[in-house]
Amino acid sequence: MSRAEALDALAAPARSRARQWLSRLEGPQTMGRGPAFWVAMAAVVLAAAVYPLFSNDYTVGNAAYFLVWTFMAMGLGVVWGYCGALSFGQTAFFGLAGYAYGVITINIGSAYGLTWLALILSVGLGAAFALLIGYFMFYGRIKGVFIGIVTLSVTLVLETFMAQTAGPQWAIGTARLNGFNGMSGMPPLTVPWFGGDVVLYSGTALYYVLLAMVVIVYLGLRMLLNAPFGNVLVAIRENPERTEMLGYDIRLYQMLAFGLGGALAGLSGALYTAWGQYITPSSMGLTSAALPIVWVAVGGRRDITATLLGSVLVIAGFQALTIYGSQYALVVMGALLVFTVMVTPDGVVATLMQRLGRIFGKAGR
Amino acid sequence: QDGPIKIGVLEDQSGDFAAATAVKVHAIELATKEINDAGGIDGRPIELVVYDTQSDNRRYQEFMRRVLQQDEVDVVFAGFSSASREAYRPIVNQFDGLAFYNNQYEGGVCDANMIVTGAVPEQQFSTLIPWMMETYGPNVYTLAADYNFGQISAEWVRQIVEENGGTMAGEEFIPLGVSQFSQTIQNIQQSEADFVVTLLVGAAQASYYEQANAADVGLPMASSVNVGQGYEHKRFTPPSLADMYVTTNYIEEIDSPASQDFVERFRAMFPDEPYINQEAANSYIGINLYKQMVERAGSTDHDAIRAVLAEGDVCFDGPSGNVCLDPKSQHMSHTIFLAKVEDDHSITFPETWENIEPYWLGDAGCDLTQNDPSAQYTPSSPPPAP
Amino acid sequence: MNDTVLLQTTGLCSGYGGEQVLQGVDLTLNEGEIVAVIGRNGVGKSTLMRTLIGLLPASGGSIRFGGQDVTQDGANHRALQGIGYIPQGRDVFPDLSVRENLMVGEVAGAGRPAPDYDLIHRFFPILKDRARQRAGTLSGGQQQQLAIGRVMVSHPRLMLLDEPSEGIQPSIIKDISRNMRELNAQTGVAVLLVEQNLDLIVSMAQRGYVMEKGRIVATLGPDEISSRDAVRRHLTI
Amino acid sequence: MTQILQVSKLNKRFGGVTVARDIDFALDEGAMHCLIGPNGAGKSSFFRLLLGEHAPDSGTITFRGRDITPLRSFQRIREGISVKFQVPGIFKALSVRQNLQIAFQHHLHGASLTETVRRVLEFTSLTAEAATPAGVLSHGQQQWLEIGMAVGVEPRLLLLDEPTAGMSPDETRKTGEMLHDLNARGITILAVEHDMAFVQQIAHSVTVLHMGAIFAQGSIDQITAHPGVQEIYLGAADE
Amino acid sequence: MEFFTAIFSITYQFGDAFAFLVISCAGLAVIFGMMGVINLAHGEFIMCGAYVTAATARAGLALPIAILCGALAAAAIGMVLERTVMRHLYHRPMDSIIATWGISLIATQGVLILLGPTMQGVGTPLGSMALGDRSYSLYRLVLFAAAVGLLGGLYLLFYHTRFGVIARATIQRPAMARALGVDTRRVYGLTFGLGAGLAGLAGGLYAPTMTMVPTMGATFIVESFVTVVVGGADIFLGAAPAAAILAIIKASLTAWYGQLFGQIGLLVAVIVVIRIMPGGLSAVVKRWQR
Ligand SMILES: Nc1ncnc2c1ncn2[C@@H]1O[C@H](COP(=O)(O)OP(=O)(O)OP(=O)(O)O)[C@@H](O)[C@H]1O
Ligand SMILES: Nc1ncnc2c1ncn2[C@@H]1O[C@H](COP(=O)(O)OP(=O)(O)OP(=O)(O)O)[C@@H](O)[C@H]1O
Ligand SMILES: NC(N)=O
Ligand SMILES: [Mg+2]
Ligand SMILES: [Mg+2]
Repeated sequence: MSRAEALDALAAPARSRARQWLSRLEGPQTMGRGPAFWVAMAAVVLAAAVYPLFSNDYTVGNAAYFLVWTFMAMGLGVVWGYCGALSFGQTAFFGLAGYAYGVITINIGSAYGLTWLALILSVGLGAAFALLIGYFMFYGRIKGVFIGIVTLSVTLVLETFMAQTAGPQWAIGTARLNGFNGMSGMPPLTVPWFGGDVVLYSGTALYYVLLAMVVIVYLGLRMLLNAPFGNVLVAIRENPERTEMLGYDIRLYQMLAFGLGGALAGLSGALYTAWGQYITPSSMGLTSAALPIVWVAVGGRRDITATLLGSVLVIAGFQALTIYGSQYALVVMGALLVFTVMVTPDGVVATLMQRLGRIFGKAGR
Repeated sequence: QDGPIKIGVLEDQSGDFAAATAVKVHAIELATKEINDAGGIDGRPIELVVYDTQSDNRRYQEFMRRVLQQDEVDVVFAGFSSASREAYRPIVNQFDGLAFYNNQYEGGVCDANMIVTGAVPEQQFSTLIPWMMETYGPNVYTLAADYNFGQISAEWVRQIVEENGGTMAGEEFIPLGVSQFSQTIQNIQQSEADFVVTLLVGAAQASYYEQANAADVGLPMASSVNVGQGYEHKRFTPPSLADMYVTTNYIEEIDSPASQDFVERFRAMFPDEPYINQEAANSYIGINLYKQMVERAGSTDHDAIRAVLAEGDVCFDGPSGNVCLDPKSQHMSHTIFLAKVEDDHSITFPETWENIEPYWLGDAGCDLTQNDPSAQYTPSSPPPAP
Repeated sequence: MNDTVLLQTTGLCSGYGGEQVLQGVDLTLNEGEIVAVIGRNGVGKSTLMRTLIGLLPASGGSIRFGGQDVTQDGANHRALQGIGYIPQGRDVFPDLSVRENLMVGEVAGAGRPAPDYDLIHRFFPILKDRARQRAGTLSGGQQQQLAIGRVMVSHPRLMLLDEPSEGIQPSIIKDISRNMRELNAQTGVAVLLVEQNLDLIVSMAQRGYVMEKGRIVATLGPDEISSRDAVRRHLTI
Repeated sequence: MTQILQVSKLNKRFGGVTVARDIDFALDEGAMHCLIGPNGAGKSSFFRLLLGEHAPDSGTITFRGRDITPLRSFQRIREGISVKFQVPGIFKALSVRQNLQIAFQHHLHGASLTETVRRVLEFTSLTAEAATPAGVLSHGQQQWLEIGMAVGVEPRLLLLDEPTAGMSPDETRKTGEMLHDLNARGITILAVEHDMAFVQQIAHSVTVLHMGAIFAQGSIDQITAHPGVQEIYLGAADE
Repeated sequence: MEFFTAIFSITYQFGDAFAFLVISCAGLAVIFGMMGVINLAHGEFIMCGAYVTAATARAGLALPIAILCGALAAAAIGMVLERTVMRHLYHRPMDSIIATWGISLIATQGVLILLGPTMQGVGTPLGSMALGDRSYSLYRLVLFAAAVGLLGGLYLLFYHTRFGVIARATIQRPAMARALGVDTRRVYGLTFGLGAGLAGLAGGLYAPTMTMVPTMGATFIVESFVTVVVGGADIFLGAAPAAAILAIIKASLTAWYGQLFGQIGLLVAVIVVIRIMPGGLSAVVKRWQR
C-alpha cells in the first residue's frame, strides 16, 4: 500500500462519516428536499446577504435584532415540536445567559475578543442550567403540562428575584445587577482586528455575523434531527412508553434535548444583551415567556424550517403592527393569532410549505 | 434648515402603565398643537412621531433605535417607569440623541443626553416626610414597590426620617404585580407607625388602599407616586384614600389661574380625559422648554442646546408655576404642592413649597457642564469623589 | 322475527380525507336479525360501522334506519333513535368508573324503558363487582364486556358490534354469543356483527355479508353462515 | 437446556386486586410457550412486571442469569427482550417506515437497517403502506406493524401479548408460521393468547394464569383436557 | 386572649390566601381539568366579571346580585367564544394556548380602547371587626366562605350529578360519547360557559377589593395556574388540597419573611411539590382512596 493510499484509507471513514451527516440535511424529520428546495434556500440566504446593500443601517440593525431571537425559537422547536415537552420557561435560560454575558464582560472587558469567550461561557451556563432542570424534571418523571408549569415557575422565580436586586449589595465583581431597571453598560461583541477591534454594534457587521450563525445552527439542527437522535426525540413525543420499550433511555434523550434548547435560548440571551447592551428581569417574565411559544406555534413547531421562518415572520409582524397599528395593534395581533390557529392548525409557515408541495415534502418517508 | 422639527414620543399607551401614561401623550399633542398654531418653533412646525411602547421594555429599545436612526427625530420624549428609561438610555447614548424623561422618579440620573422634568426625592420627600412627622409623629412605616424606584425612594425616606429624629416603624417591599395585602395590613397594624409612606407602583399594588380601608387601618398615608400619577382618589370609592398626603408638582385640582387655564385647554382638546396628572404637566412643560432652547440656540443641535441649558436660565411659566432647568444635573426645579385627600376624596392643599431645586445630584458631584458619566447614582452609591 | 327492514344502506360511500374506503355498500338488515359482516384486515369493516353510527360522514349513498333517512343525522341522534355502537378497541372512558361508564350509556335511552341492570349484571357479573374501578385499569376482556353493557343500558334496536371477540377468553366468547342470542330473542334487538372469529360467526349470525375492498362481494345465507368451512373459505379469499 | 428467564415469588397488588401472587415461572432457552388465562387473570400485568413497567411488591426476575429486577425498562430491553403490546403501541403520527426504523436503529445502522426495514415491510404485507402514517392503518394492520417492530431486531426473548387479536384465521395461521420460523432461529417466545387454535399451532407448553397465580401448567393437550381450565377459561366443551 | 388573637390572625391569613387561590383557580380548573384547554384568557374572564360587577353595583344593584351579573356576563361571553373559537380547538391544547392568548390580548386592549385605562371600583362592604390590637375586613371572611362553598358545589356537580359524568366522558372520548347519544357540542358549550362564569364570579367577588384596570386579570393568572396544575389531573380532588398547601406555604412565608419570599416561595413550592408528586396531588389522593 502506498503512502497516499494509506492516508486515503485512513481518511475514508471520516469522509463517509461526513457524507453520512451531509445526507442528513434531508430526512423524514424535516421538510424540504431535493435541488429545488436547496436552490430556494440558497436564494433566501443570498437575498438576506445582499439586502443590507440596499437598505439603511436601522433596518439592518433591526433585522439583526429579529435574528437574535430565532435561536431561542429553534431551541423551543426542538424541545416542544420534536420532543414534545412544552417548556414555558425558555426565558430562564435566555435571561441567565444574558446576565452572564453582562457580568462576565463587565468584569473581564472586551479586549482580545474576550467577548466571544463570554458568549461561549454564557451559552454553556444556559445549557448547564437547562441540563440541571432537565435532569430534575425528566428523571423525576415529570411530564406533560407539569413541565410547562415547572419551567414557568423557574423563570418567574428568576424574574422576581432579579427584580429586587437594585441595591449596591447585589453585585458580582464589578457588575451591579441593578434590579428591575436592568443591567447595562456591558460591551457589545468585538472582533479583534488589525488596527483596532471591530465593535459589533447593532448594524450591518453584527447582522452578517448573526446571519452566519443562524445558517450554521439551522443546518446543524437539520442534521441532528434527521440523525437517529432526532428519530428518538420524535418517537418520545409520539409515545414515550413505547419508546422506552424499544430500549431507549428516554430520560437521557429528553434531558439532552432540553439542554440543547437551553443552550440555544442562552445563545439568544447573550446575543440580545450584546446587541442592546442591556438585560432586564422582565425578559424572564410571563409575557416574555409566552412569546417564544407564540412564535413557534404560529410558524409551525413540528418542523425546524417552519419554526425559523415563522418566528422571524411573527416577530417582524408584531413589531410592524405596533408601529403602524397605534392602539389597535394588540387587538389586531390577538385577532391574527386566533385566526391563524383556527385556519392553519399546523402553523402558518408549515401549512404554506405543505401547500407548496413536493419540493418541501419530507424526505424518506 | 426649515423642515418640521421632529419629536419622537415613546409612551405606554397600553399595558400595565397605560392608566397613568396615556395622558402624557395627550399633553404632548396639546403642547404641539398650541405651538404649531402659534407658528411653530422658530417658524418650523413640530411633527410628532408617536409609538406605543405597550409597557414593554423591549419596545423601548426597538423604538428608540427607530426614532433615532430611521425617523431621525431631533428629540425624544420617552418613558414612564424607571426600567423603561434604563432600557432606552444606552441607545440614546450610543447614538448621541437627546431624550426628555418627563416622570417623577427615584432620582440620580447624571447623563448629558437626558433632560428630566419629573420630580425627584429631594423635591418630594424632603418636603413631605418632615411635614408628616411634625403633624402625625415620628414613627414611619414604608410600603414600597420592590424594585429600583421603590427601594431607592425608601432609602431616601429612611435617611430623611433619621435626619429628623424619627424612627422607622417598619419597611416592607412588595413585588410588582402583587395585589393581596392582608398580611401587610396586619404588619402595619402591629407596628407603632404614626403614618404610612406608600410607594406603590402599578394598578395591582394600588389595591392596597381599598384593602387597608376595609380592614380599618386608619393611619394617615404619604406618597410621592400615588394620586399624583394614578389618581387613585378618583378610582376608589371614598373614603379609601382619606388622609393621604402627596407631594406633587402638579395635579388638576390645583386652583391657580394657570392650572385652571391648562385644565380648560386640555379638556377642550380631550374632553374624555379621565385625569390630568403631574406627568402630563411635565410633558407639556418639557416641549415648551425644548422650544425655548431651540429658539435660543438657533438650531436643534444638541451641543448648541446644551450650551443654552448651561446658561442656567432656561425657565418656563407653566401650569404649576415657574420652573427652571438646572445645568449641572439637567433636572428641573419645581413648586411642590402637598395634596391632601379628604374623606370624600376631594383634594385640599395644606402646604406649598415654592421653587425647590433638584440639588442633590449637583451637591453629590454630578456636573454635566464638566463631564458626562452617563450613570445613575443613589445616596448609598453616590458619584465617585473627584 | 319478522321481515320489516330495520337498516338499509344503498350505495354507501365514505372514507378518510381524500381516500375513499367504502365504495358503495348495499346491505339490508331486518328487525331482530343478527347479521355478520366478514372480511380481511383493512377492507373497511370498521369504516362501515363508523359510518353507520355517524362518526364518519357518508360521502355518497344513503342510510335508512327504522324507515327514516338518517344519512344526515349526527351520531348522537342516531344513538337516540336506537343504534348502539360497540367499537373495535372498546373505547371505554378510561378515567370514569365502570358505574359511570354505564351512566353515560343511559343518555341514549332517553324515552325508552329504564335500564335493566339486573340483566346486564347477570350477563357480565364483573360489571357489578368492579363498579367503582376506573375503566382504564380493567383488563382488555373486561373492557369489552363493559362496552357491551354500556350499550345495553339504553335498550337499542340495533347493536353494531365490531370484533367483540378480540382479546376475549374462549368461555366468554361463548357467553357473548349465547347472551347476544338470548338478548336478541328476548328483546328483539338486531345485531350487525363484524367478526373474524369463526366460532362466534358460526354460532351467532343468521346471515352474512362478505366485504372486500370497500364493497360487499358476496352474501351468505343461513346455511353457509353456519358452516365453518364456508365461512373460512370466504375469510381467506 | 439452560433457562433464559426465571421468575420467583413474584407478587404485585393494585389496591384490592392481586395481579401477581407468588408466581414462580421459568422459561427454557429456545422454548415456545403460551400463557393463557381468563380476562383479567394478570397476563398483561405479568408482562409489565417482566418489562419493568410495574415494580413488583416482592420477588425477583432473572434473565439470562442476571437479576434484572432493579433495572429500568430500557435496560431490560437492551438485555435482549422485545415486546408486542396488547394495545398497539405504535407511533401513530409517524410513517410505517419510520416506526420500523426507530424500532431497529438501536441495533442496526446504514445498509443493514434499510435492508431489515424492507424485509419486515414485506413480511408484514405493509410495503404499500410504508409511507402511510401508522395511525390510519386498520386495526389489524396496526397489529402487524407492532409485531414487525418486535421481531425485526431478533431478540433473545420475544414477548407477544395477543398477537393475533383482530386477525382473520388465515392471518393467524401465517403468524404462527412466522413464530415457528423465528423460534427456529433461536428466539425464545412467550405469547399470551386467547385463540386456542393458535395456541395449539405454536405452543410447546402452556401455563394457565388465574387471579394472578399459576393455575396449571403442561402440554396443550393436558391443558385443554384439564377440567379446572375448562371451567374457568375454555367454557363447556361444546353446546 | 393574646394567644387567641394570634391564632385568629394566623388562621385569617391562611384563609385569605386559600380563598384567593381557590376562587381564582376554579374557573380554570373546570376548563383545563374537564376540557384540557389551557385558557390563557382566564384572567380576562375575571376582569370581565369584575367590570360588570362594578358597573352594575354602581348603577344601584345590590352587591350580591351585581356579582351574579358579573358571573353570568362572563359565562355568556364564554359560551359565545366557545361557539366561535374554542370549539375548533379541542384536543389541540397547544393551539388553545395561542388562541386564548390572542383572545386575552383582544380583551385587554379592547376594554382599554372602549372603556379607558381605568374604571371606578365599588367599595368593600361589611366593614371591619377589631380583635386585640388588630382589625380585620369582614368581607375577607365572606371570601373564605365563598371558596369553601365553591369547592363543595363543584365537587357535587362533577361527581354526583349526571352532567358531571357526561361532561367528563365527553372530554375523554368525544367521538364515543357522541356515539352514545351525548350532544357533545352542548356539553362543551356548557362546560366552557361554566368555567368562564366561575372566572367571572372570581372577578365579581374580588372586584370590591381591587383596582379596576383592563390588565387586572394578570394578577390572578400565575397563582391560578399553579394551583390547578399542582392539584393534578383530577381537579376537585386536587385543587382543594393544592390550594391549602400552597396557602400555608405562602401565608407563612409572607408572614415571616415578607411578600417577596411569599411570592418566590410559592413558586418554589410548586416546583418541589410537582417533583415529589409528578402526577399532581390528585394522583396521591387517588392512591389513598383505593
Ligand atoms: N382514521 C383513518 N384515517 C385514514 N385512513 C384510515 C383510518 N382508519 C382506517 N383507515 C384506512 O381505511 C381502510 C379500512 O380500515 P378499517 O379500519 O375499516 O378496516 P377493517 O376492515 O376494520 O380492518 P381490521 O379487521 O384490521 O379492523 C384501511 O386501509 C385503513 O388504512
Ligand atoms: N393499574 C391498575 N390498577 C388497578 N387494577 C389494575 C391495574 N392494572 C391492572 N389491573 C387489574 O388487574 C387485573 C389483571 O389485568 P391484566 O390486564 O393483567 O389482565 P389480562 O390477564 O391481561 O386480561 P385480558 O386477557 O383481558 O387482557 C385486572 O382485573 C385489572 O382490572
Ligand atoms: N419612575 C417610576 N415610578 O418608576
Ligand atoms: Mg376493524
Ligand atoms: Mg391483557
